Amino acid sequence: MSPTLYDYVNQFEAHQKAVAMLNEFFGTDVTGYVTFLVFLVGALIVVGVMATIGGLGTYAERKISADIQMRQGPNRVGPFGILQFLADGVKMILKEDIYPAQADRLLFNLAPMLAIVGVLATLAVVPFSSGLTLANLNVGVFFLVGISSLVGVAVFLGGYSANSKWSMLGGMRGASQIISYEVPITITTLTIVLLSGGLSFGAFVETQGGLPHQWYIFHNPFTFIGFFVFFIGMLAETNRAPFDLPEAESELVSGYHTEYTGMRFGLFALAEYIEIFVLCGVAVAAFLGGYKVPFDLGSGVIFVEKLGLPAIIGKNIGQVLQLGSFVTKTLALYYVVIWVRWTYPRIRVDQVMTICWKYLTPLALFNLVGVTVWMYLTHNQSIWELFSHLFAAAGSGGGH
Amino acid sequence: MDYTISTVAPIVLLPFFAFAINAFIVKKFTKVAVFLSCAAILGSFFFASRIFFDFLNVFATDYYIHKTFTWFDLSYGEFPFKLDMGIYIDNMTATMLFMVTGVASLIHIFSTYYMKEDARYGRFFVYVSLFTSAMLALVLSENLISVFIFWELMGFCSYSLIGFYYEKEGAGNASMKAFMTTRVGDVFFLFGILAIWSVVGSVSFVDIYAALANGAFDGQYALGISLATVAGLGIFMGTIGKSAQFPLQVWLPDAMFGPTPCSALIHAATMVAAGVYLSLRCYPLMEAGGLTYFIACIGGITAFGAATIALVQTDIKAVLAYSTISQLGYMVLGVGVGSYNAAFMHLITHAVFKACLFLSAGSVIHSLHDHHTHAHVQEMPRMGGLRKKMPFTFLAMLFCTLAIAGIPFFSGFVSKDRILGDALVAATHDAKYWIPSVLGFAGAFLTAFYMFRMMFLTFFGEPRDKDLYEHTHKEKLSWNRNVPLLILSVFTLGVFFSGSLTGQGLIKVADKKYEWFQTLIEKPHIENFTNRSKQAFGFTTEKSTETFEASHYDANHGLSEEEAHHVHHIHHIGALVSIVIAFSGVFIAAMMYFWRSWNPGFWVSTFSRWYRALQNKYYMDDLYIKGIIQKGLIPFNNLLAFIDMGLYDRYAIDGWEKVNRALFTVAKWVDNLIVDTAMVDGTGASVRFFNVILRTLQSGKIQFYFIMIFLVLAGYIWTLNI
Amino acid sequence: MFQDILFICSAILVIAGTLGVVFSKNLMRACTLLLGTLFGVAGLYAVLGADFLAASQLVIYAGGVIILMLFAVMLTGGSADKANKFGIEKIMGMGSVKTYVIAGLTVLVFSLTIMKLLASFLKGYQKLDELPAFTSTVDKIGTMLVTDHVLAFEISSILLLGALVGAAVIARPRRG
Amino acid sequence: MQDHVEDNGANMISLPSYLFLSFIMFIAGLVVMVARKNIIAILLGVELILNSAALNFAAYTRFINQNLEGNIMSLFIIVIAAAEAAVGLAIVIRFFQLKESVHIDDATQLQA
Repeated sequence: MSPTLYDYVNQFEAHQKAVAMLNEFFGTDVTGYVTFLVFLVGALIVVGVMATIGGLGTYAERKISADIQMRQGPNRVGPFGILQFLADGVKMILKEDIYPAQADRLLFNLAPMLAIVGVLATLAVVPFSSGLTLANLNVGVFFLVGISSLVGVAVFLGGYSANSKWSMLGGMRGASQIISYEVPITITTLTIVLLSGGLSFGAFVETQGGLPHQWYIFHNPFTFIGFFVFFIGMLAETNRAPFDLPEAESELVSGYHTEYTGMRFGLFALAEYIEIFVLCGVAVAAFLGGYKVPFDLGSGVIFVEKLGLPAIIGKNIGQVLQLGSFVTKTLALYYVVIWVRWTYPRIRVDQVMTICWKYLTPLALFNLVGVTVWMYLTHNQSIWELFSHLFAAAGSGGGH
Repeated sequence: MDYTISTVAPIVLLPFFAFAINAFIVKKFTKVAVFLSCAAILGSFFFASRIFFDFLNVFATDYYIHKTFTWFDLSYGEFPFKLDMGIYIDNMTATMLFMVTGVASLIHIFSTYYMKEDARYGRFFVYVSLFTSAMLALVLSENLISVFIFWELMGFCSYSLIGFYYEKEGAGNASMKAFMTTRVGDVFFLFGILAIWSVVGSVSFVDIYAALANGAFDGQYALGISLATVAGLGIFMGTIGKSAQFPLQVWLPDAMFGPTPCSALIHAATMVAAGVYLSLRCYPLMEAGGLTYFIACIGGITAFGAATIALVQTDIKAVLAYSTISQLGYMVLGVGVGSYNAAFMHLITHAVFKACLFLSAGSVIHSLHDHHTHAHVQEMPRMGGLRKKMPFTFLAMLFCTLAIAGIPFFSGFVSKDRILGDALVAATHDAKYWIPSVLGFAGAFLTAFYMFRMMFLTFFGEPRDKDLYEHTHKEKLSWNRNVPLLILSVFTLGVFFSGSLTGQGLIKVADKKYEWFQTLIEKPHIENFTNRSKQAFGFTTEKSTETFEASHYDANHGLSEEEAHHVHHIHHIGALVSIVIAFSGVFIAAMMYFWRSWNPGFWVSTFSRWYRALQNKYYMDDLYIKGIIQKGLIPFNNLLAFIDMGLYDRYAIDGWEKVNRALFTVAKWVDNLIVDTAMVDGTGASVRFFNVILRTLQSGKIQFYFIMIFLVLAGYIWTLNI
Repeated sequence: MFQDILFICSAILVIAGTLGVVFSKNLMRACTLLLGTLFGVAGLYAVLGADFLAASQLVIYAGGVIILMLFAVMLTGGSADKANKFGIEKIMGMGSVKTYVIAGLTVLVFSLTIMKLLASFLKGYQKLDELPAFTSTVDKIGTMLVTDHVLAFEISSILLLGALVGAAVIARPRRG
Repeated sequence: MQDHVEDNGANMISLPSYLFLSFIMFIAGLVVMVARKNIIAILLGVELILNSAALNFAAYTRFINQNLEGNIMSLFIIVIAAAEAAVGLAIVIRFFQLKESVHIDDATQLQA
């Protein structure tokens, strides 16, 4: 019922012919198996790429921080030290796996898995391009909010099961912070739901345009504020500085993953970096036009009509452009997140809660009401459309 | 203008809200409370003047607005019991509203000067606001029940304000006296209302008019007396109580214990006039009941008798109080001789000049401060020569005195002269009316005399109490004292009421609205009400369906040429006589108290018995207290007490006790054996028995409850036959 | 096939989680296993085509209720003499043989009655694939919530507000 | 969930299978409520029972009348469960503050 990756693949004749041939060959209907395979491959590709991006995230973090602090950063492994993350990964896998003596083994093992599962499950709905969306669920945003709260449970369980003071405090801080900041984030997302008229990311992106004035961030003043509410909430959700209380190394050693070693620790770290990417992607899809390319290049029609390319190639070029657009914006936001981390000092626990409940939540509610009123008053036009009407009216001698 | 709730209701509600708010904030925020009261009454004045000028604009005699809503409806079958509330505005109401709000506004402003140093400065305004709102509601009322409600509310305010200085000796008794005396009239008033209800089935004025026009009162008798007479007499008794007429006039002089502005507002301008207003409203009823001669006699007696008592008073406020009674007597006389228009005009003119007189007197009293006793001085023998100290007050008081004395060009002349003229006309038609009219003329002479006596004693001659005079400051002009006096004294000129300088059409001033008062105020034309239609009250925007053409002044008053000539002739005679009388009264007063050629002591010693009688107010207070109360009511009271305590208590109650005691012994046996042992203890035992069983069920263990719930649920499902 | 797989996975998750909740001696684990059950229920909703319901289940239970439960367990877990430092192993009162026997008897009675009730329901129903497929439920549910069921919707919002305020008032620390 | 899956023959999913799962959850919830002595554990049982009810609603509405009324009902059950959990846990925490215990049999007084 929801458009998926399979629908995208299925529209090409080659695929349909191949399925028909396989049907003949096996003498039975293999559509289901092919579908499964397509999803499997797609999911593996996405997960693999995202894991790489997560790994590269650590590298980027170190490089950017070094740049900000006027250092060199990793520069030994590979060109510019770009393979450093692989070396780190190997190191983590090879390290000894230690359980604390009084830890609850089951939960101790479960926690990092929950974290990585929660993050990877969200990838199912991230709109990389109009074709490369694993499942464009009707309730995409809702699904994402729900499934990503697994990370909160994981943080809490990780902190609890290790049976250590630092872990405990970190886990409590993390859980409370994550469930608190879900409120402003969800409410801010609701404004976009109102504007786009759908809960799916497809609806979010398709109602925006390629050029900045068609993005929701510049749609009206309320969404402009809303973007920053979302961004701040996002930082807190992912435990990034200045909200990195749960893993504050100067207070809690390392927070909820103090007692974790080896790949278990690695999973937590990976989950964090992938989650940052996913939430940046959500921000991009909701506010910054998503995978949209200017001048409707993304649909590929223009290549077919002007350059006379075959339809399949034109469409795929469009897809690549869309993917490029999405990834570029997301990585730009990713850069900002890292930049913020190395720029602002950490804030106190009470300030974290104050910012959430006394500022962001009321602001988000104000935005929600404001957007509603805006939509009612302007019939869902953006501020630029209003201006253009105004100038058109002025040009034609006044009146509406 | 179309009248909706928003144009009429503020007149009443603004002062009422001021009262309701002030009642709570007056202690802490006195200034705010005073400001609120004044602002509220000024707002009322604004709305009232809108209505007044609208009516003046329509200028039609029969123009009226009547809107009602159902207050309650307890009708059952063919027994109607339905009471409407609403407003009835005709020319009289509009004029009355304008006068009441105007005078009340000025008195409010004056009070901010007069009551300033008073300890209960704010509370005064609370009462006055409540009073004003009640008075305005009474004026607007469309039926007798609501009139009665607000009538009693005013009575309460009057009571509170008379006893305002409760630390003064006698104030409490005076307030009690006023309240109880008017209560006598009010009881009859209520009887009158009930009599009307029994005939008409409604107490609305228009319904009463319609019933009179349809002859509903014809042939209605109770104990051989016409019900119209009973009803009219009852309502007129209300007037007697409220307006201090002859048998019940004793409370008004004592009411002067209240603060002077309150005397001006309540006991001179508005509340006492409300009685006359009621009589005028019910005039067709009185006429139908054949009460006019009785009313005229009461009016004449009151006018003359009060004037005689005023001759010997030395307290400045007492003089004014008796003059008020006397002038109210003139109004009632006017009602009695059918001088409807003049009676109402005298009500209005009297309200203006008497309010001004009281305020001026208040101004004098306020200035005279005895620094030995730290009290204000009201006694005229200690005054004299104050003209130089307070010239402005003197001028205001002079104008008003000229007005009340009936000197031409002043309003009192216009109105009183017409009443007396109409009394003469009535006397020429029916010889028995000679008595009230002669009493009226005699009273007019005395009025001129005692008012100028008061003027001369207060403002002229040498100061008799040097010490007091020295300590009196020269009058400084202050806006909240002098502006009200100025405005009121300007309105003592007759031209505002008659449209001509003299009041007899000699010099016309305003041509268009010439004689507006005489044109607009006429006896209710009851034949117009036979097919009356109510207008629903509320936020209506539709215009009044009736259209009225402007009336014109008819110099013949609807009479034939010949009769009109006769009436004018008599009126001219009456005017001449009253002018002569007034000037002779002034002349004699001047001879006695200004030039001191004649010694008043001679008259006192010659008629010493009369003098004592006058000083004791014809012994009427004594009659009431020693005669009626001590000889009549108290023995009756004792008789009732004897019946209650000696007979009823002793035999019925004590005897019943003996019977009970006997029954008690029997009951005790029954109780001990059957009830206590068998039933009560048995119940306890059985409860204890079941308790043991049921206690295990209510263990406080919630999981046991879970199990019980689930098992009961299971049993229920098991019995379902699906 | 997808639906079968999803259904089997969800059912296993539900049954395993449920049994875990029943028999786990550790309350923390019981909570975590309840999370598994709830995810399984969400999966069952998804199989039914109730996508909005599934997402709501995830958001409300996983994001809210379970974390709340974990917090509560942690805040009440430590009873000084009967448990270790963080009350993991020996959280008191997780049931004894006696209570389980009573519960078993109750369940026996109750399950028999339910079976009697359900016996007539359990045969002759269509399979899922014989039914028309559900398309998106989100907009329909949204429309129904603000038209037919608007009263219940508003009342539940009041209920939530009451629960919010009530919970805050009840749990706030008091002096004395 | 998808149109083209109908070809694959989802044979085992029918109303009784859902009823069986919800029955398991209900019975488990009942056991937890009766057997456990920890108040929070009892709340877990309540959650299980509420979930089984919600699942039943969704299943019946899908298999029997194919409209969304049951989904709405399930949604309200979820909402009520959330409110119940919040208030219930607040009461538990308050109880623990007063009595230093979460044992159900310690809750014997209506007043602190």
